[in-house]
Amino acid sequence: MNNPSGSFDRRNVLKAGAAVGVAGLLATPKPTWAASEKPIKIGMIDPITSIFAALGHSEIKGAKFAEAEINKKGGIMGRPLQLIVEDGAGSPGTSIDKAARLVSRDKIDFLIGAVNSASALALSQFANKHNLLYVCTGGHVDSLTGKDCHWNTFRTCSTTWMLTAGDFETLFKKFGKTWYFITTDYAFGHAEQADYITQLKKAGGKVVGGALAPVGTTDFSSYLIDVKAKKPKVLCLLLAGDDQVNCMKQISQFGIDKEIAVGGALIELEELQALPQAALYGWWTMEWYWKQPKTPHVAEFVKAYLAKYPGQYPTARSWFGYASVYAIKLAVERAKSIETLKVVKAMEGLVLPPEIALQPGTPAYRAEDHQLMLSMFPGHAIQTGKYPNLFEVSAIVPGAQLALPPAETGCKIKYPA
Amino acid sequence: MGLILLFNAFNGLIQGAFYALMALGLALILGLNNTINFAQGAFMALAAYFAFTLVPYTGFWGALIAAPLLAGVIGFAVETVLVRRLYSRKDPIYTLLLTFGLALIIQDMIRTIWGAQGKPLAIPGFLNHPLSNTYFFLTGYRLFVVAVALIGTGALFAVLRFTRIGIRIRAGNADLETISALGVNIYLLRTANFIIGIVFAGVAGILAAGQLGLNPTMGDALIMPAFVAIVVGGVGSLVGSLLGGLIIGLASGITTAFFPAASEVVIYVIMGIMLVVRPRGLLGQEGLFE
Amino acid sequence: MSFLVLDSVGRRFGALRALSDISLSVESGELRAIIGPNGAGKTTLFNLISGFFPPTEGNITFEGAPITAVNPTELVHRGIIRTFQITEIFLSLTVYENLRIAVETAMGLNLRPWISRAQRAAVAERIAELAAIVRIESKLHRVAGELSHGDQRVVEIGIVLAKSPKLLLLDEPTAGMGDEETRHMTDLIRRLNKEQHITMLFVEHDMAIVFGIADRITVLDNGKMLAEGNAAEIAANPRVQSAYLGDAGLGNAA
Amino acid sequence: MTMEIASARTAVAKPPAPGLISRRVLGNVALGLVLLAVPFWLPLVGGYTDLASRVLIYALAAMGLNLLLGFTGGLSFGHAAYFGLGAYGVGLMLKYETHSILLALLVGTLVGGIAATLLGPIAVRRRGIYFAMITIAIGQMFYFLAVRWNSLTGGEDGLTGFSRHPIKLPGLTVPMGSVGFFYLVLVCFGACALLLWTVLNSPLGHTFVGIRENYKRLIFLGVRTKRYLAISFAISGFVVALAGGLNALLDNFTSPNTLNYTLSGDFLIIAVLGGMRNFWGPLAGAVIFILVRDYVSSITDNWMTVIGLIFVLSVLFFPLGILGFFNRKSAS
Repeated sequence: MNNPSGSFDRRNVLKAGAAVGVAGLLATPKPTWAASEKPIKIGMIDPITSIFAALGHSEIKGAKFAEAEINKKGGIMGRPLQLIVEDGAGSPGTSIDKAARLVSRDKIDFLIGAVNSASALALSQFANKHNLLYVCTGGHVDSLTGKDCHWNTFRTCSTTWMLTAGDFETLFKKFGKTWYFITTDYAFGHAEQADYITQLKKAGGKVVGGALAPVGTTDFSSYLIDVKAKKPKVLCLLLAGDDQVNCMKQISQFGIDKEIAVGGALIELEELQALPQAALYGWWTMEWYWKQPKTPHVAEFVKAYLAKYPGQYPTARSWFGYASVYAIKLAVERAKSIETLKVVKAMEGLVLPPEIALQPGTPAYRAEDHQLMLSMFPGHAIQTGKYPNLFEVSAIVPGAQLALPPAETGCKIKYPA
Repeated sequence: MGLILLFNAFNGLIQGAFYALMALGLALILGLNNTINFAQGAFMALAAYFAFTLVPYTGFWGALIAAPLLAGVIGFAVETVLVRRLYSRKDPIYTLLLTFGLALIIQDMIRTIWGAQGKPLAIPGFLNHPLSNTYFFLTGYRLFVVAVALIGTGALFAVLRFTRIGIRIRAGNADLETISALGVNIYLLRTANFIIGIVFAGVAGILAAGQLGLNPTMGDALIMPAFVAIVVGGVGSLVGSLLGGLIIGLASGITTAFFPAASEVVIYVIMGIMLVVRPRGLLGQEGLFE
Repeated sequence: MSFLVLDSVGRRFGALRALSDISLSVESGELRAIIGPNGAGKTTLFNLISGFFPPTEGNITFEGAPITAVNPTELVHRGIIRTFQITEIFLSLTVYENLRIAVETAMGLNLRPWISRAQRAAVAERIAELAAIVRIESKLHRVAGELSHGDQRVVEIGIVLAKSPKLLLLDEPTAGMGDEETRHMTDLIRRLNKEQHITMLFVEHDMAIVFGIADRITVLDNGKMLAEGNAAEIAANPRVQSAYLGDAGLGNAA
Repeated sequence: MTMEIASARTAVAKPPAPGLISRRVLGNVALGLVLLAVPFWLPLVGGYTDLASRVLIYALAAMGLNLLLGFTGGLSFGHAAYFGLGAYGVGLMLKYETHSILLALLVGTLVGGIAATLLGPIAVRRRGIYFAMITIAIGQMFYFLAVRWNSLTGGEDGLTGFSRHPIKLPGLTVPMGSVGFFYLVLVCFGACALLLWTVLNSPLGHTFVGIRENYKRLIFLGVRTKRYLAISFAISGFVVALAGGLNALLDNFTSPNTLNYTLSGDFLIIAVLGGMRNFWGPLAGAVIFILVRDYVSSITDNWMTVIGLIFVLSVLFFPLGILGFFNRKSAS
């Protein structure tokens, strides 16, 4: 007690853990590098527990896959790469705590991670205070590369605007003008809904109703009763994770998907996996999909990934983790430094090469707002699908076509003096 | 508006039946084991995952029976190895923290064994449709849930009324010292009661999973309405818990028709009003020195 | 006007009639014993007088004022204080701390988050005084839970004395005590009655004590009053002998 | 190091025994010095100042809760609500009204404390396990309010957009970096510890302990026990709310999680783990709990199991807490 932290080190805690019989649980030893070189450290904060865990696990797997690949090929500028993962539990508070740990104890050089928007915003603010490069892997809120953008923050996943733009046209043209929204009640959902409504109004459509569902809503029947009463042509679901799964199941149980076109912005392979067959319906956008027969390198990537994680196909989230780690590697090599400002400058305009991009075109981190111009994969769920064939991509739309022009994002990057 | 109100009211009652089913298991354990079982939600999830694993071998119906019993076996172990040691401590904080910790452990185990990825629980196809187009929210499955809730509750009350162990459980609820003086083995009685409570949780968990799907954190969202149902219905009264579940379900349903944003908060508001007007709840007994 | 009057008091619990038609009056300064076999309703009678629960029939008056439906806290303020069959003290505190809570309560200090040096001294003085009266001075700094049963009883009486009761109800004060402890307790009861002039009702099974110190004795049986009188009258009463002493015998009654 | 400071069973001052007082004073002085020097020695042993601030904040919250829990015998599982109210009070003040973090802290403390003062009397109508259930439910009401009242609280995303400004006193500006803020937390902690110590050694505190020990006896001494439970509830609410306000300042952020019952569970286990009958128990508990969680969650994905085991094992084997355990050992 005189020495609250000094007497602790990881190994001691491990021993203590073993003593209480949890040795078997304490898995995942940190990667070791035999070389005498000091490693370059990337801290990753992603949910391992909590409702966001499934998505977090995918991102972590993707990042670890990249870490192993990079180290196998000689590291970054001859130095090993070390990825240190902490559980942010999808909570901004916990995420900040863990970031503080990583900075002060592990002395990380770069920070990546976040599955949800709230954690992403909190980490971005934290990284800005600590002069740290932060690559957001999976928080979609527009403002992260919009009005709340920071000189040190980049984002690999898309903005909500890009997500909504991805399949708006399809839904609108195919199914009709009157829309109803069921939206998750936090930044991601709000942003998505606002973006859809803007596009809907521009196209001359009408919002006939909407409901904000808090995260963790289990029973959507009361919302669905209202949906039936308002008789929209399109029911737009802007939910995430378990909420999306629950709502889609209940829609199919009520038979609503037979009468009203159901669609929305983002769908994730993780969500489709959690759905029974009857609930595989609707028009959605994926941010990346493993099945791209015409795109080079994708098949090899999927094969290698499956070799490391048997039976688990890479998802868009895995790719975010993968691409974010690689982006840092490429930027460091371009800057020939790990100094934050230099790496930031090198990352601006950085084009992901085809073997990393794993999609058609040349996605780049836009210099003006630090947003990656990744492609969107609109399509529909396959009603009779079996894992991993759950989604039919109807088009691959280059991100630069969908994203708001830099002048309209509201982002003005101010660099430190 | 009238029709929507009616829809929502019915829908609320269906939801309420489900809350009641969860609340009953919790109330049983609260009564005789004098334990606020925070792990009740985790046991629900555990039984649902057992069912998920069993369905390929036993089908849905077999799993619906076997999985709660398996959860009951775990409950038996938990009661005899852990909870039992704490009965002699008068302060309820110990069982409360114990079950709180257990909830964390069980949830973490589920995540480790079955993965964080959500999973669907297949339910028989014929339950998976609305019964009529007008009353579309009356799906076969939801009615089935209500039926199970009714049968389960009926069975519980029959057991409590007519079997020896049931009569003893009721007597023990009222006055544990006296029945212990009458030579009833209260250790055995409490174990049996705990198991019954967990089996109830298991059934509720599987039913929930059929509707919502499985994920490791599913128990967290389910346990709070059950608490509120108990407080509203009257702590210490099983019938009260049943009524409490129905009332908050109904209230939340009706509120949705007018002010959907308040549909969760309203159950706490009702509870608040109840506490001010009638602190012992609908059917709770008033004790001078409880 | 009598000090404490019960007029046709009864109490039912559902269908069970625990007490019926009890009428008795206690004079100021009296030392009254309540006796009767187990289940006769003695403790129920105490519960009614002390406000633990109200009677379902009849009226109770204390110093001329009705107290039938008055709550226990208020009754304490009027001067009616009781002990319990199972000793109710603060087990994990020292005797000193036990008495201090009682003294501070009696001095009306409970709500004070701090007190003056003078008040602190007054509290300490009163604690010493009480300890002297009940003769527990030597064990003041022992933890109450570690004391013998008899000493715990004494502590409880010290606690209730702090409130300067006018009417003290003692529920089986000597139950489970050894000879020496019993003598000490009996002596204490007599002294409190004679020296402090506290009117007392006590339930007791030990007939030697009852006949030795009580001014008057009330006999309950089966929820009803069987007899009342002084020691000689009770001893001579044939109904008491046949219904109570007769079949159970003096020794077995305890 | 704090083992000898408080008495085994209660913090109620015992009558003078030779050497005891000086030992207690010595212990407190030593503890104070160790805390004052945290920013100097902690980095040397691999810690960081923000972590120490977090430990003190949680210790403060658990200490406040422990007045009700350990010294009055009221098992509240809903005190996170007052913690969260304090946090939101501070956050909203700083975001919209003022740049003075002292004023914001005052308002936050008042918001949480007054809520506890108003709700305490409702909760104390019942006792024991029922009291616990009611406090949970009241707490969850605030949680859902925060989640749903998006326009004010920021909903699920939490409340951002405020930060710590330096404290400007006449002739003195205190910067609010990690170290400056740590001393602010320490001052608050010290002041509350003094307040709680004073209360516990007064007739009011003696009455609290009496209620814990035997409420029946107190009722039959003419004490309106519910009133005192409500007072204890209110005082602990104020202290917990202050801790919540400080927590918001530490993170420059607050979210509905700070109102959730799981956080109440953390406070309770901190008090129990350290020793809930012990004045400094919550501090010891917070040191252990926060450090273990901090370390374990970075070495294993299954940190929840380890935390769960801490709950289970401390309940089974250390019912008196760490300090209680050592006290008993040294006494025997």
